Amino acid sequence: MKKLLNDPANYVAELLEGLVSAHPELSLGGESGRCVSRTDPAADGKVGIATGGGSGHLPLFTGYVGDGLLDSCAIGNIFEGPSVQASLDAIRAANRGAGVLCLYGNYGGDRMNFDMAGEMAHMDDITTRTVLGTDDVASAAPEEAEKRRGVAGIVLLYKVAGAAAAEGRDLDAVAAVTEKAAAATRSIGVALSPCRVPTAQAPNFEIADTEMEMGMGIHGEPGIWRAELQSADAVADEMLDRLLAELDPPKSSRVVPLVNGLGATPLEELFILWRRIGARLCDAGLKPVSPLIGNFVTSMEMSGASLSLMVLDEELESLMSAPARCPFWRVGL
Amino acid sequence: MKKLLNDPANYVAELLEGLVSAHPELSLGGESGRCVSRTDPAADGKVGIATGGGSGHLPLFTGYVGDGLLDSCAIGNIFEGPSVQASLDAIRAANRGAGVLCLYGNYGGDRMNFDMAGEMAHMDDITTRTVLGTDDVASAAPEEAEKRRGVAGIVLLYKVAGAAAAEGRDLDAVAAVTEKAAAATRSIGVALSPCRVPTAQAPNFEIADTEMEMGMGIHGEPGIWRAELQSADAVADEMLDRLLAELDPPKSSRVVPLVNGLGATPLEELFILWRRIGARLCDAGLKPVSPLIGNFVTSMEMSGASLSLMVLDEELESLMSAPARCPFWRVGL
Amino acid sequence: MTLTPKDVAAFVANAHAAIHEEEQHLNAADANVGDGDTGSMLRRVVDAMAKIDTAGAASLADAAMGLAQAAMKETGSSLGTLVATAAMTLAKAAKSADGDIGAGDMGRVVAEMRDAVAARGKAAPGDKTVIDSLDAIAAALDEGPANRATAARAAADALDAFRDKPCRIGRARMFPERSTGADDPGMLAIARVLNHATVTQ
Amino acid sequence: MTLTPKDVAAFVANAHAAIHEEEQHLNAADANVGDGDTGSMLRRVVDAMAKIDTAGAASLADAAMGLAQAAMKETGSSLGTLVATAAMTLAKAAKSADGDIGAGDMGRVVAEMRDAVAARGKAAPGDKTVIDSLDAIAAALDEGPANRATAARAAADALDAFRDKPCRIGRARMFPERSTGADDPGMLAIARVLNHATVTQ
Ligand SMILES: Nc1ncnc2c1ncn2[C@@H]1O[C@H](COP(=O)(O)OP(=O)(O)O)[C@@H](O)[C@H]1O
Ligand SMILES: Nc1ncnc2c1ncn2[C@@H]1O[C@H](COP(=O)(O)OP(=O)(O)O)[C@@H](O)[C@H]1O
Ligand SMILES: [Mg+2]
Ligand SMILES: [Mg+2]
Ligand SMILES: [Mg+2]
Ligand SMILES: [Mg+2]
Repeated sequence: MKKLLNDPANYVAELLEGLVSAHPELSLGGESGRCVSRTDPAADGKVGIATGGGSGHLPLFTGYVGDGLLDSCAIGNIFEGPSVQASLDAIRAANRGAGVLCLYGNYGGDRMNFDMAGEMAHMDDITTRTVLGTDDVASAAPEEAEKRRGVAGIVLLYKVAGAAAAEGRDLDAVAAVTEKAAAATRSIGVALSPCRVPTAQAPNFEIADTEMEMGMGIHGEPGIWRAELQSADAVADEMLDRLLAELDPPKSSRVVPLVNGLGATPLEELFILWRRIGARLCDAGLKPVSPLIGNFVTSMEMSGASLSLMVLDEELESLMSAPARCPFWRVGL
Repeated sequence: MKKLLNDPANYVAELLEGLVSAHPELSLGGESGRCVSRTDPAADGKVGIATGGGSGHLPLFTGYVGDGLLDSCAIGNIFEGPSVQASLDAIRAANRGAGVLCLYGNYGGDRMNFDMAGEMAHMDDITTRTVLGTDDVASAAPEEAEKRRGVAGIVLLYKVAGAAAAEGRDLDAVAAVTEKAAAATRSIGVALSPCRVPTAQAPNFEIADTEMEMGMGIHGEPGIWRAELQSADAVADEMLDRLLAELDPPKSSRVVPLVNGLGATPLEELFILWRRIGARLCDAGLKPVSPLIGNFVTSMEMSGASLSLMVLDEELESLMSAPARCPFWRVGL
Repeated sequence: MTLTPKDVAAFVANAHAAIHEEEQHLNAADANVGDGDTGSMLRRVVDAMAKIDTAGAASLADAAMGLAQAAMKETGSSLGTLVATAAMTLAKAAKSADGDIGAGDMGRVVAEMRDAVAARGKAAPGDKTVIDSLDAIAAALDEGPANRATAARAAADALDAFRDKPCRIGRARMFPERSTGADDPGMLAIARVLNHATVTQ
Repeated sequence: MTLTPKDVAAFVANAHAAIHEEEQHLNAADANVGDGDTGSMLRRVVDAMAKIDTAGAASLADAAMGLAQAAMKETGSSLGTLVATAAMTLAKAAKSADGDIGAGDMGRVVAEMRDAVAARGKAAPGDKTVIDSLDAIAAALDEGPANRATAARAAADALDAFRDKPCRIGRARMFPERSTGADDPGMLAIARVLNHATVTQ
């Protein structure tokens, strides 16, 4: 867990400078200096989609700002929610006069800050609505689903919300379909090794050389069980079984699978996981649509993977396949 | 360096199954069963571009098969060249009647096998030409430049060769411009930690917790010096200085920079490196064009990064910006 | 005696000294079930608060609002935002009382802080968080004497009273066995800051 | 006495036994300056060769060509391809002699293998590779008696003669100090296989 960095205190500021220099379609600004938004903002009258979250998860969050996806992102320190000011900056940057959907993961600090920013935005006559990513089945029991944290599934929600806004739907409609997408999406992660936050001396958790933890969160939050490392197929089976048990998709449903790497896991191993997951989905009579395999939501150099599934209906499928383009993902363009 | 895998002996076969299942635009075939090619082959009369190499470097090699890029790829075991049969399969798959450019990295086994496959292909009346990636300045002195190994710079050569072939140039012309691109491209890598080959018990090299190695190759080949970990800016400076000293680009040249992650290094840290490299290029009066920052050529879960530069002329710039699309990279599409 | 911007500045200066002393201790308390950053985060927040000219603010409301904004700019962590929420509550109270907040009002103001923090954080008294400290302080100040020593004693008592209860909020709720018997880092921070203020007063 | 597909099959069977015994030893020799896979790679190649029906081939050329193809399918490593190249050389020699290759021809055939391997690998005699083993074997067989014991002795002598020279090819050329005094893994493999063949003959 050695790092290529300068002063750890400047880690976030420097990475953002590098990001916008490499991607001129993104601009860094706001009073906080911690808001990334589209250099060419969307047309007036489009519902804005703002997100935010801690740093250390690239391409999440800010990498999904782009056409048919997000309008802006509030950026926090590593693994720390964005400040109220950054959240307010993001809401303002996303606003094209038709209101702003605040779409982010369900973490205490992020929620408080966006709520507070939303109240301030109201004073500027900006209407906001909130949809939270709560896809991580390992973080609370189904009865307490509203307490669940958001992990990689949020990327799928970005796609749905961004496409609905691009179609010209109004704020209530965008929020409603994003809620529907959230209700149809579940994730679970597995961790093999930790990462180290730049300002810290030690890794964010400890795990034996022969162990894995099923259900661990993207900041090292504890999971469901920890035991000897299992085979890729066994891991794939358990992740899939847990998601299917919750989603209980009608026979022959179409589903979008996202096999996500947490950072240090080679793409090769994500494809080995996917091989099993794809086969199992088909055996279960389900139809995988445009599987996403890669590093979409990371936790610095943590190794491990997560599986997300979104069960489609016609509306969600058409929104998922609408054209979109951001620095780290493209659909149909 | 824990791994998500099943039987290590099946690692390559399983990852390829997963890859083509996730990317229906790629097909796996050939007599070897180790050749990936375009599901919709290019039109008759286009010069074919075939590559090949060991596994463990995704998205390299096979991820660059696509429109305006490669036609086929021969796949070897982890860090082991493709077999003669796979190389022959790739040449055959790429052939649309106008000959095939074999474009791959300069490694002993790969060269022998592609040479042998090329001789066999001649018996089928397929004309082949060979251009080798020899971009790694750390692997031999400038006087022995032809002995240098190929690393991340090969991706830029794929782009040039693929665009030239897509334009309808003939085999000699495609080979010539690819040679020119190779002569204008240099790379250097820095390694912070090793990876483990699935069938091995131990990491592929050892390095102290506080050390880095400048110039190390993508299989752990020794570099130029090993010393205490330095700051990202110091690492960026040394990589850039070494490349510029060799390339010696005319004042105000336009250059394509590729800041590549070797596997476990967070995207965040690649942007921190790029921040410095981009600023230094501008200070040197050079003009960076479409910088590529990401994991393009990896070494499993090795941590570290490489920098590649291609000095453009008008022809190379137009080929670099021509539309292209493959599973892991898109240009202008 | 009416609370002035200078009093607020003096309180911040005290908190600044206290947090610099307690940073690692608070981090360690958070590392038990949290991410180990309470001390460092509060240090950054209080550093930012100490940098602005609170004593020179035009009014008590402005002084408190300035602190709230400094906190909000510095961090996105839960506790940082709750600190900002408390400061904003003081600002609001000062505004509606036209700056005339005395020692005798402090019980009511701290109760308002407790309610604002609870509303913002969606937690309740009894969950073993800073809300329970604020609750105890409000009650003690109402009983009087309404001074810092009373507040400090109430914060210390709350810490003792909750130590052997499980935390019921955030990440910590998932490990009742680990939070039981240990101090909540936010409650501990309040107790240490108020204790320091009393001792050095 | 003319070489038959059965003779070739017997040679492969011997090599198979030898390599299974020597796998780790050869890996260790390669780990010195290479990637430590010589033994495992050769084991896989010889396993693949042992699986096909060499004894039942229609001709000596077919037998040798089958082995070449088996090796080429199994691996992309340098040495694997050189093994295939050597087998293909035998196939070509057999074809042009219409299958009539005797013990007295083996010196010439091994010299052809040496040249084909050198052309394929772009290395030269003296670089401390399998080329030097083949060179020594060819010379010894020419002097006679043209049998396996002679070949085995030549391979062992070549190993001794080159041990204290630096390797001049591939990755190993970058560490002359580490290759000097150590056996080249490819040369060692030839010596061990031929020695085993002699002993068990
Ligand atoms: N929702 C909440 N309501 C009330 N207090 C809270 C809440 N969340 C956190 N706290 C307080 O904040 C403290 C943790 O602060 P800190 O470590 O800075 O936050 P974070 O969890 O963002 O790292 C807890 O000990 C608790 O007292
Ligand atoms: N270009 C070459 N010419 C001749 N022999 C070679 C050449 N490259 C490798 N060898 C032989 O192969 C041996 C290494 O084999 P092996 O470990 O299987 O190859 P790799 O380098 O692909 O891992 C060396 O000891 C040497 O004898
Ligand atoms: Mg090898
Ligand atoms: Mg904390
Ligand atoms: Mg925190
Ligand atoms: Mg080897």
